[in-house]
Amino acid sequence: MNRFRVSVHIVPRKGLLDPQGKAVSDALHALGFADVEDTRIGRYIVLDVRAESAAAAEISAQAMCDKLLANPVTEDYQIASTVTV
Amino acid sequence: MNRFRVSVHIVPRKGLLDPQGKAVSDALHALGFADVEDTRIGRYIVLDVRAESAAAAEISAQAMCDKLLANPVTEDYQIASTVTV
Amino acid sequence: MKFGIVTFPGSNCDTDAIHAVTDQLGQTAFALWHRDHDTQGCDVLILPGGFAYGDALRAGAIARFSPIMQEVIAHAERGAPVIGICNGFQVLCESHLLPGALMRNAGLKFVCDWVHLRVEGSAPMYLNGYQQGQVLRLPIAHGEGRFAADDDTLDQLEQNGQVVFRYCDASGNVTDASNPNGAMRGIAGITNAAGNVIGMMPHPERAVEALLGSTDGLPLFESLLARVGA
Amino acid sequence: MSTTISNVKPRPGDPAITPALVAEHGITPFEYDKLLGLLGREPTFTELGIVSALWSEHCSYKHSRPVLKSLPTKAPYVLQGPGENAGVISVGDGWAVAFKIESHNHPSAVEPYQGAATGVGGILRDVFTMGARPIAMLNSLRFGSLDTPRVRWLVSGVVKGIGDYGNCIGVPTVAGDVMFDPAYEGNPLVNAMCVGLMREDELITAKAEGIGNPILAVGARTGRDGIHGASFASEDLSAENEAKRPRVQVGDPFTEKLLLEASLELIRSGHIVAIQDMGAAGLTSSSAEMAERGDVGVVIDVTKVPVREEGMTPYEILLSESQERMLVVAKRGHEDAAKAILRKWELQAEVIGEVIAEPVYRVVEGDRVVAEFPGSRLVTECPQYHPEARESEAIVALRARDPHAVPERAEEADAVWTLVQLLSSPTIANKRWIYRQYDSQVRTSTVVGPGGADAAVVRLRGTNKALALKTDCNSRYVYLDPRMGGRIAVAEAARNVACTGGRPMAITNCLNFGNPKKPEVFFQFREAVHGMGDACRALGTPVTGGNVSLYNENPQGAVFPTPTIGMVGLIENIDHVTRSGFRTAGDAIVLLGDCTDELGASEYLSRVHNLTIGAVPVVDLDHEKRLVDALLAAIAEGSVRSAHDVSEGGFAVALAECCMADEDHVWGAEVELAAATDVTPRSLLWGEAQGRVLVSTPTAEAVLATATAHGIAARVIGRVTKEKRLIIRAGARTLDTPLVPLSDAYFNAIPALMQRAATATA
Ligand SMILES: Nc1ncnc2c1ncn2[C@@H]1O[C@H](COP(=O)(O)OP(=O)(O)O)[C@@H](O)[C@H]1O
Ligand SMILES: [Mg+2]
Repeated sequence: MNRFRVSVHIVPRKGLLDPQGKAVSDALHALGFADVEDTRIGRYIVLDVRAESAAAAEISAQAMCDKLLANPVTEDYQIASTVTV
Repeated sequence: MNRFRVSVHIVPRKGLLDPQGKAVSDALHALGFADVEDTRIGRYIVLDVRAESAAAAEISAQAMCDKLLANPVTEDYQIASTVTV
Repeated sequence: MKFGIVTFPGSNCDTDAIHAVTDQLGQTAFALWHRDHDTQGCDVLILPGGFAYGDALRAGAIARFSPIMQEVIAHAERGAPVIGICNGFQVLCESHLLPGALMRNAGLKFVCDWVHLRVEGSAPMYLNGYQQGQVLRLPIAHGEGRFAADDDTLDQLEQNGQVVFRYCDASGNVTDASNPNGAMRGIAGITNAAGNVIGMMPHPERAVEALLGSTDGLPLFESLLARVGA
Repeated sequence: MSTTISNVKPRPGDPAITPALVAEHGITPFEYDKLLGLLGREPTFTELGIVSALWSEHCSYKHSRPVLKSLPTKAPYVLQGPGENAGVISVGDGWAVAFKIESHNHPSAVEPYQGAATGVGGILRDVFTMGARPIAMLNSLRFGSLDTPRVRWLVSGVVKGIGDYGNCIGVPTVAGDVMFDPAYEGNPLVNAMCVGLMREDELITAKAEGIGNPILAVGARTGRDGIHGASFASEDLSAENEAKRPRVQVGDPFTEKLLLEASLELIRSGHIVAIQDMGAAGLTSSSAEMAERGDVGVVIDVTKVPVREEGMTPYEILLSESQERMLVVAKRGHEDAAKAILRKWELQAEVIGEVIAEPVYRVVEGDRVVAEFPGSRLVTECPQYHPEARESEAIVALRARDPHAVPERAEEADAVWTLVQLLSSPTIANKRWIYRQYDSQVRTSTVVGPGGADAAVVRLRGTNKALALKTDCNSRYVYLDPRMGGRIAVAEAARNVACTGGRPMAITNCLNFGNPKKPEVFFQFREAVHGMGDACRALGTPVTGGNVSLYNENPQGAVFPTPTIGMVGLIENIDHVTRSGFRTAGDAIVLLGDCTDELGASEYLSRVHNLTIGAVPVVDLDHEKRLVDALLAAIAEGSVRSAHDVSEGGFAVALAECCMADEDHVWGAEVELAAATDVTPRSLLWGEAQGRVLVSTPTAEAVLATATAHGIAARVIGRVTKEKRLIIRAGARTLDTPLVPLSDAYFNAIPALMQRAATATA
């Protein structure tokens, strides 16, 4: 078995209100970052997993997202990267 | 001006207690994901920024992190990717 | 004495602080608006509890940039008293008026409860009314109250007597079980080096009437009156 | 009766109105015919959407209204009864209290965190739109068994959602009730109650008035979230529905806090005539209802509504249930002043329409009329149903079973074992795991928060008075005997309020039932409401408002019928505030009321024998009224040190709770229950006979005399002891145990269960 580091991005589903993102956008504007058009805030999860292969690690990470890490009703997730560690 | 999507990872500084990561690890084990060795949880921020170039967008995003998005006492940040949108 | 109580959008303990100051201490309170640049000649500034800007990102992170904070910083730099309670403590740390940071509770849940606190440190402005080592009973109500700083900062805070309250049990022992949020070294409240800026997670303004269960918050304000009023 | 309306045209791209589309909108052929009659023509797609929302059960009460009319609603101190956003009563000295309870069951089943949070947000808006400042929140929760990971996921999410919203907005959550039973598997109940305070003359209602007055949309932008939430709440939660579930709504308590402050400032400013929450069915129902109450017409231009997403159709804008939005009717010429107040609170406000004389409800999209109905008839002429009611024979049979015929389990030879089972039953066990996540103290007026007494006590600053607040409903009783169960729910709430020194004043209620088209469900509904009415009349507590939540079913069947009562009581003198825990060793323990041989429907049968059977204890409403009076008199005399009613779990549980409810100290007790010999020890210890209260007192004679004077049986049964031991002699049986195993069971049960893994997927 090898060890893989799988990074996952979890973001509020499109169309849903993201109050946090909105508050941060407003704050950035107030701080003079006028060129920010949109801000979304999600979670970044790094999983260190033992698996036979990178593909197996990703499949396992996906199952974790479905079962626990992401809220199936309000969030979308995406495996961002998988590297051997 | 072009529009860039800059993604930022903000993670708890190494060595600091990450109770959320630990709770998620434990929950994953309880759910049968025995092969998870470690979990860390941070923030994933996606900024849509108008800028002259990708480099300019990144510089601007860095300034936002320094000023607001990351807490220098407890967090580290990293620009994960920059794409044109 | 004139107390200025800052209202950020999302503050919610501002009126409680005003009631404590006026009804229990018999002093004057001014409501200061976050957009103001004027502290109306107040002697003491209080940053109250609540969820300024919804605590988006991190508690206190956005409030720090409110216009009134420039005045709060100037007030603090003059050596005048500034009190940050709960969300106010978080704002003070984010503003670098106090060292360290307040992170999500180790238990990952919001906690509303009564805690015991041990009085220590050397901030006469706030502590004169207490005995060293005295055990207080005050309420807490927060989700991000785990005080954190690097070891050097913590050592320094302790050496300088800037740690003023620690979570403890009823007999004054600082234990893991009595620490409601996993704060490093059980720290519940600190001051700046000069001793005029204080930040604490527990709510002294909720403990000024016997009817509500405790008056252990009163001496904090009374110390201030005796000192600054004099 | 077709009118002159003819300028409504379908929008390009609208789907054709087919029977299938009509059915998809939950409109029956009968209702569609009625609609055609009202319009005199075929509706447009937009109109179909509007009607489906307004005629949904949630908005129209089409199955429940005739039954609700039987409830008593009047008292000299009732300032506003049912029909407004919240009920209002006077509490004297020019102060008035607005309060209301509401369900968010279906949204919480799908997304517990946001579902519960937005439920809290909605009920807060109902109260502050009356002009009252919210001063307390309560919550009444029902879940399946905590043994399943999915229920734990629901509990975690719901509690966090309630907490995060209330905490952020700065309204203390001070009381509630929770029950766990497999009957709620898949369909949890989440009821939130809000209580607000105002000066009597600040009362404002949601009545559109004044021809030419501008209508403003205030607060958050309108997005595509929650479209058709109202009709969704009016359907069974089947697997099929779950697939087509609408997008959930996301709450933003920070915006709500701003909205709260701005609304109260607006109301006091005199610039507006009416304000209403855009709740279920959003802009549609808020505008139609305001017009109906004011008996005027309105015109709304959807292009003026601030939206969050591009390309939203009138249909979507009208039916969106985006949170934290209000509809305001301003005085003509005052709109800028009103907007300035809103801007101060960083809120957006746009004029989106106008009050008109013509009795129509009209929606335009720029130049195009997209919907137009004849005046308020859309609201008033909603179809009403009188469904068939027939008691389920299966339930009749369950009720007829004799609990005494249930053999004891071997372990029960030791009564301590049974007591530990009951104290660790999540329904009885201490709820600290839950309410510790709620800020119960913000506003510095909570004299007794959750856990400290049978009801919460919130002082009215500036007066010597306080409110006593509690939600209650033993739904197992309602299931086995809806009429009796409905009565008991009110009686128990009244008892709890009286135990703290409060006079029961009025109730709000949330009627959580299954599908009313099923005769056995409608029977439960009708009987429970009648039972509630019986008790309200007997106790002098009118109903000032409430909420109906039907279709609480899943493929396994309906939930226990749950008419949650939210009671408001008034403590005239703050010195009379009374807690539930013993406070002084040596005090006499007095039992008010009688132990009768009633074991049916008990928590004991459920927990120890896994049975929901037997006759529900009989509640004598006249006795309950005298009990309340006796308690209040004894408390006013100063002879009561603590008071706690006997409810779930029966006498032994109540006594153990009295020993453990003092935050600073655990006490012991030694009592002798020499009841009439025909009462079995089992019923003595675990039976849930009604009308009983345990009082501790240094002056037992005075309590006995006062009780007797009120015609209430009372006797000294034992003493509070310093030694932490519970000793109960119940006829032939003695229970003798140190407190420690009891308090371990009571305080650790829920935390221990909640420590186990939780997950959304079963
Ligand atoms: N969901 C909840 N939120 C806040 N407080 C609660 C909740 N559930 C129960 N409590 C509190 O716990 C205590 C015991 O409640 P309960 O068992 O319903 O009492 P009783 O049996 O006297 O009706 C009360 O003070 C009640 O307000
Ligand atoms: Mg009770």
